[in-house]
Amino acid sequence: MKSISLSNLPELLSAIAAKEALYLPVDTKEGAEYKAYAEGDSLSLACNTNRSAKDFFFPQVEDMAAFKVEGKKIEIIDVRKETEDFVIFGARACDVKSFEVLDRVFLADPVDTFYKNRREHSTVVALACSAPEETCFCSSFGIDAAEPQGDVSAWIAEGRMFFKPNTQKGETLLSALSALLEESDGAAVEKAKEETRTIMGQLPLQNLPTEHFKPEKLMEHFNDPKWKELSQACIGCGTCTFVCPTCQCFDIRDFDTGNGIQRYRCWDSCMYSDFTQMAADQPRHTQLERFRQRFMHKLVYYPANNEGLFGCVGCGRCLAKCPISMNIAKVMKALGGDK
Amino acid sequence: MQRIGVFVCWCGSNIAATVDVKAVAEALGKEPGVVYFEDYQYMCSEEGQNKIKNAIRDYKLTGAVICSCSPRMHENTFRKAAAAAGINSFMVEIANIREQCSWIHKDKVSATEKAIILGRAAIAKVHLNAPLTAGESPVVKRALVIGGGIAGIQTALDIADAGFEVDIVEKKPTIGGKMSQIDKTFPTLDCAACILTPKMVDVAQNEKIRIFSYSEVDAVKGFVGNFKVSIRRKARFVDEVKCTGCGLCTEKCPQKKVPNEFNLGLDQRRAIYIPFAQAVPKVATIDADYCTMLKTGKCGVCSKVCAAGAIDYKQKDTFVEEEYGAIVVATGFNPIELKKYDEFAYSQSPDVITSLEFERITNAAGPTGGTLLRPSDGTHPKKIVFVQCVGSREDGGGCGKTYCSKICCMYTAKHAMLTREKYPDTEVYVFYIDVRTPGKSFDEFYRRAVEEYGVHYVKGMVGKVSPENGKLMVRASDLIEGKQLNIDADLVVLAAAIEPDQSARPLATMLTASMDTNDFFTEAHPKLRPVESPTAGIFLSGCCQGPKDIPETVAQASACAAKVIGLLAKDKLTCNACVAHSSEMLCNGCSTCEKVCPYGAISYEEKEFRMPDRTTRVRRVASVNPAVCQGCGACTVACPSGAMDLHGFSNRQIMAEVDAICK
Amino acid sequence: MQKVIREKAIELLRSGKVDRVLGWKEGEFFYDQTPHLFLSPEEVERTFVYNGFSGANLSKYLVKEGLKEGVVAVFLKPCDTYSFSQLLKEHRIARDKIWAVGIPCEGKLDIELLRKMGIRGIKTIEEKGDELLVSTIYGEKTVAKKDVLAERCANCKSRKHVLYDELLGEEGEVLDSARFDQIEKLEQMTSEERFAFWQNELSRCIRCNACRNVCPACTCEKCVFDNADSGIASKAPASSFEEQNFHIIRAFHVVGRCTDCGECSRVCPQGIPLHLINRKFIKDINAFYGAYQAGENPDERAPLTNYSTEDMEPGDVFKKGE
Amino acid sequence: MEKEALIPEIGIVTDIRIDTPDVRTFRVVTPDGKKPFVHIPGQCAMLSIPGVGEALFSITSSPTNTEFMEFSIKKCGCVTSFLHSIEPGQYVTIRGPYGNGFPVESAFKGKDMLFVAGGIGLAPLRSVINYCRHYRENYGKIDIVYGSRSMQDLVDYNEIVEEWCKEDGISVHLTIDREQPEWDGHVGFVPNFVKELQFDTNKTAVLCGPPIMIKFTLAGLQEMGFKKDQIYTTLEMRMKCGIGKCGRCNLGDKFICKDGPVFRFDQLEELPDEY
Amino acid sequence: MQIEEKFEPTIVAFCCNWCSYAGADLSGTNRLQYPANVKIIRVPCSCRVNPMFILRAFQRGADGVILCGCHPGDCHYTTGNYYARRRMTLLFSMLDFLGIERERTRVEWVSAAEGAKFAATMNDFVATVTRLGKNRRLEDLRCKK
Repeated sequence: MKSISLSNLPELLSAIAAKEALYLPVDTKEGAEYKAYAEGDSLSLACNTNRSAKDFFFPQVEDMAAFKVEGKKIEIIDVRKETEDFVIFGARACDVKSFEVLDRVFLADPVDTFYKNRREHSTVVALACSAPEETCFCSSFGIDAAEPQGDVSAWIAEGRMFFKPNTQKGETLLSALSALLEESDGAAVEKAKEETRTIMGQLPLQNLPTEHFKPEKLMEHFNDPKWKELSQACIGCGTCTFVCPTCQCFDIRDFDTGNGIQRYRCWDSCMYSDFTQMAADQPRHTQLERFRQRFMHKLVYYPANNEGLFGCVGCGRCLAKCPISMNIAKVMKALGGDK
Repeated sequence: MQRIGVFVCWCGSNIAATVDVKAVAEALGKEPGVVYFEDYQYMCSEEGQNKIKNAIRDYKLTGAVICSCSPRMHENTFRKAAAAAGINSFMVEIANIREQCSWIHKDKVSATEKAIILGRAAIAKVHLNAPLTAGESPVVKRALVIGGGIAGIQTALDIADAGFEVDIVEKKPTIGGKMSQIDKTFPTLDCAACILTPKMVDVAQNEKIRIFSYSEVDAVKGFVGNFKVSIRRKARFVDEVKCTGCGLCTEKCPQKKVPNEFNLGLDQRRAIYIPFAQAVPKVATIDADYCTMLKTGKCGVCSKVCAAGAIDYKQKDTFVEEEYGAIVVATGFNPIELKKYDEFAYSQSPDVITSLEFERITNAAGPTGGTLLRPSDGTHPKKIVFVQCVGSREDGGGCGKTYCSKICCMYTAKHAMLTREKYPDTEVYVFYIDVRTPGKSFDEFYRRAVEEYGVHYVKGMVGKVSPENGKLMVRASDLIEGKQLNIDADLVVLAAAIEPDQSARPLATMLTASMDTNDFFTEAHPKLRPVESPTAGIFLSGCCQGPKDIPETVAQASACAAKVIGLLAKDKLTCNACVAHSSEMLCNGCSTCEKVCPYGAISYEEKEFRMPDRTTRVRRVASVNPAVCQGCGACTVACPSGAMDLHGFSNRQIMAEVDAICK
Repeated sequence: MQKVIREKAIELLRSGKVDRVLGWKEGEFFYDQTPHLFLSPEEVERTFVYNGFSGANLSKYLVKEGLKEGVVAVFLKPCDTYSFSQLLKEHRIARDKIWAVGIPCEGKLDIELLRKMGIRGIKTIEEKGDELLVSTIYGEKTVAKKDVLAERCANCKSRKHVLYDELLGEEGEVLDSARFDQIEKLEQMTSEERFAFWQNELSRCIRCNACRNVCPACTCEKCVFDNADSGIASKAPASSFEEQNFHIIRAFHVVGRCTDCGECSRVCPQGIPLHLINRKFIKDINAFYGAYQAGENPDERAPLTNYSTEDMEPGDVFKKGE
Repeated sequence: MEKEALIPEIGIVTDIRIDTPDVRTFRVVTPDGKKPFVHIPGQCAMLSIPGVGEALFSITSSPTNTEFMEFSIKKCGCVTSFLHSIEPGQYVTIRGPYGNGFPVESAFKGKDMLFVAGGIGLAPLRSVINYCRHYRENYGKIDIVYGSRSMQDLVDYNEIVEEWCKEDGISVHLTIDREQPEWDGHVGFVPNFVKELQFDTNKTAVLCGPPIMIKFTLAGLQEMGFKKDQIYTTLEMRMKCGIGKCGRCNLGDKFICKDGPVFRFDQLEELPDEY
Repeated sequence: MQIEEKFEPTIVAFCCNWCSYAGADLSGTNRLQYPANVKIIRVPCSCRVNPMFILRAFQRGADGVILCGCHPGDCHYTTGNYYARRRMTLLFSMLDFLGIERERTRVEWVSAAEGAKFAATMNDFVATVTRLGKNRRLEDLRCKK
């Protein structure tokens, strides 16, 4: 295990940034946000960022192709570019887990080359949580905030930051920084992990009921009368889906720039009334169906297709951000609680 | 995808000299949807139009873009041509590359480039054009004439003569207007009353004409062919039907001190009165401002003497609701208020009078019985000074008008001539800036005044008139002699500028008819549609449109009647095709659009809809009456949901033009 | 107050006067209440809450509720009544289906302000007079309420209810608020500074449409930005222009209709002070065309459906002080 | 860079056939005149006009046609309206094939087939019908019930009359909703017609058409004794990607674009009815 | 030596059909010059101009947008320009508030008789916008060539 004194962390960040693009959470007046590193930026110690880390691999807006139209003729221009290498420094365990959730969608055949390109060029340095929030419930999905995955796992303990490489990419990163790092044992880390786990144990939502959400109960959950009550206050905005690290629905749209057509994809939300709107039909015609779709997808559909892996990582962003404070925790309690 | 043809006009060298028309045609030929392009010397010519028609047929065009002069010139020409070739006329768009391109630019490169962009914008618009059909609305075969002066009388008579019903609304107790106050008319010097009063009688006797005297238009709703007008019949406290016009009451009324407006306050009348002997309708009216009975409840003389029992002190204003197909505005003029013209001492001396007052003084039915006497002391004036252009042709900023009142030169010549003829011992001076006498026999008339009657015409302006010892000291300059003149006049007559009647502005608002800054009604076209207002169904007769003399007024009145008859002769009217329309599924029913519609064209209804969520819902939605909508588009911007849009100028069409221009 | 309101809700339901009660339902924590339709007195007893975090303006739900059978009772804070009245003016609500109960408001609290104070891991909050007792995973904290008062409440414009069927508690007054101070501050900046300010704010927009969907003035059947036929449909902040365009057009569409309830800023997950845009329009209207408060007077013509021949010219806006 | 599924290829519309007042059939080839890609009956492709939009259409032509691909498209939305306004020579973009397609080489093999279609619902069935005709020996007797509003609204009328009707082992049963002077065939709705025809229950049935037709035909067939696992349908789709990623076309845990659009009714029964 | 290319702004002028478009025609008839940068879009009335058209123009590359209508009081539709005046007053004030240069937008009342005023207005506006330089604050980078 490698480590660096927190007071030397700026030098480490500088060194990474000198090598490749570096993104890290920094504190802003509206909370922590990921941003491209600039000299002097310091790592936010906030539990989590407003926006999730999915933006790095699945940005909100992304050009897919361009078209030149002249008369009846069309020319397709491939606008894809090889992404530069980059490091995400300080992602939390939940966000790191979300990458796995996204991978199973975007890297499934046929692979999404836009996503894959970014994923391949990234190195994720995951930082263990030390001060989780009341909205955190990653443990409900079996995620250990004290033991984040990623290419490198990192911990803060006793005034130092500790690093453990998990992958080849992680090894490469750390070895490039070896001049700044010291070899240390993991004793302090183990203590920090324990502390984190103790706090996790006190969180009000740490044990949300998950055992009921089995594929075989799909129709039972689908037809649960509770959806009506749960969904009735939903205003149909896309906040939960846009702050969610695992929501990956998208829309493909064309934009006429005046000099050609740009085809881009952008985040879409299953909560939007026009999400499934067709020319003459709308299969999910009220907010109930749309609301149900989102939570069924996270809790039942996605696990059914992915060996039981839930589509939620318990980051708690939707709990903090939903305009009406309706969220997956309340849904899980209502649906999966003792009936 | 439209199949668009592009036709670039050279307009001789008007366009071709500054814009490379061939390059424009070729560049536009590459635009999406353009399947045909050509350029030609004169697209608006028979041959040019044939080229368009042929191309539409041969290339199965669905739309056409004409790069030519302003659409205000030939849009209709090209639309008709397109329609003749079988496509909807609204599938044609004009790119204005003459007035807004070739004529304002000198550099051929940039002008050509701009012409291409303008063409592109038109093409972009045509892509989104849809065939439009104008709706139809029925026509109420009755006209309303507002104002009962000679203009209104002539228009009403002509319309009635064609067999249509006409109502005249006159705010005064009698029709007749200004002409009834005039003594003689130039240049023939026949007596105004002699030619006017028979016409007034004709009006009274015409079965097709109703006169609402002592009435005003209170509210106007509706639109061309279907106006709904509310007329306020002011209480005259005399039953019009019962009153025989015997005039006994007007002799017996004890209240004698009422300024007589017919004689411009130069004498007095009673509180109950008939304005003048030949009044139509010949019915008495009680002046509520002066009647002792109405003010104090004590008197009742008129009621006692009226054998017909026509007096009704309890009479109230009543309202008549009537429908009309057309409305004629004939609200006439007034001389301007001269109080502000201190330099002419109008307020200081009763012997400084206006020309209209002069008319009354010389009129046999006037306050002096037709003898020219000074209002102050009743003596014969020996020296009279006429001042022209009082309040006319002034620079902006003064209290007068910038325009020429047009009639003053002639009536002043008339006054001067008549004075000299009747009272040869009187010296007459006329001060003028210019003497304007274009008109049949006008200049001869003026020359007679100077040459035969010895009127002193002095080019120059009067600087000051000051009353001194019963005389009026007139200080003036003679611009030709280059000297200062001092005249001790007995009487000074001011040719006051004329202005539209005060009632015109509120009326214009009711009619949604536009006015110029001087409150004259604007014509639909200053040259080609001089008797119509831009607001459909509103016609203009007489001085409400601009200063005119009697023959001109009568000519315009008849022209106006012809236009009205043309309208009333139709059973149905074709409406504006470029009207607003509301998408019911998008409409929120918020009523915002309704509030900004100047025509009341938008109404709301509750309708049942099948909603996207598969429920049925009763919703309040807007609907536009296409017969009423004039297509301004105010509602389209007021509408937050985008439900309201305008045919022919839709959001998408305009944005497509924006896109094409900014590209 | 919560007790009085609960009793009123129960009474209304029991008496059969109303079929449903629209209120706030308690959440997992003290602050995360959800607007909720209560159908039974028992449910009210169990989960109806009204406290410093009952911030949601319930009036917009009445659009939907008015379409249903039966009568719904709704609890409206003073500023919510303005929205309610404005919605009625726009014919968006069936008045006879609504039983509006005015309730007093001492100002609502902003959980984000608590978080900004560094208070984390909040387990429970207790209101004690002017103070909040916050118990967190990391210890107890005491906070003065006024320090976490939501911006819109710190600059409250009115504690008067403009419309209701019955009122609980005392009626308040229209207040002399300092709500335009921040606008003035921005106005005094240079154009460049203002641009930088708004770029920083608007660039954070993720177009989640929370501001629009929560806004009681945004009740269009279909928003122009969702309507493919409108020509300006857009779903994402695909360029800085799209960010500006969405917020400008949205604000313009609610000119003279926005009651300044502040919900847009409350719900923005990115903390963009969207109310400033709407408030700028309100300030301009007041300055240019005379004081106008949307929702206050149902018969008054809104500024954009009205005019005076003497109105100022667009260019005159900038002539002052130059 | 490796091939991206979401980036389309160029297709050229070489021929446009007007089938009915609102249905046209478009022939699409690659710029070098070839068939865009290989597919199986029931699969779909994404066509787009840049700037107008992209939409999914079932491939109407049979895989046995190796020269070009055909799409029968009804005018109903933005993209389809545009397609209806184009002329031959127009470029489009195309990507695919998407979906599972009909089990022509497995479940259908050796079976008597009953195809029931209404209106534009014939479009996806034409592909499989022509496939079965081409490999006639692999399939049993073929019955085709096809109905539309009017005679003018029958898609592929010429091909049906000139080719299908004349082939042995194929029975074509046409119907229209309302009487028409020039029509001497059956009049009535498809579900009723199916009931009147009373088919043997040893057939495999494939239904495609408006939801209401599907609903009643399904009920009718079940009444006759058909089991749900004998009846297939192909669902209409709302989708952007076609490859199970954009997230809109799922029925429960199944994606119509990937796991469908062809479903057996016994499978559908186990899924939420959000279609 | 480097030759700096002269900045040629794109100017969109919305002109009402009855007054300002005719005024523009008149300035053509009188051969009064103004720069070719100005491209006119004809609308029935100034009240037809939706704020979204103006923003759209900036998005698509306009550097200045001017709206011309009949003088207040002379609207062909009586009241249209009064509404337009309020809308544009508020919109332009808002654009300024958001930090968009206030000189990029303008409203001018031009009657059918004011050909000279039209040309003078356009000359002035083009000069003003040229001085300001390219529109950067309301641009859409996607629409740049």
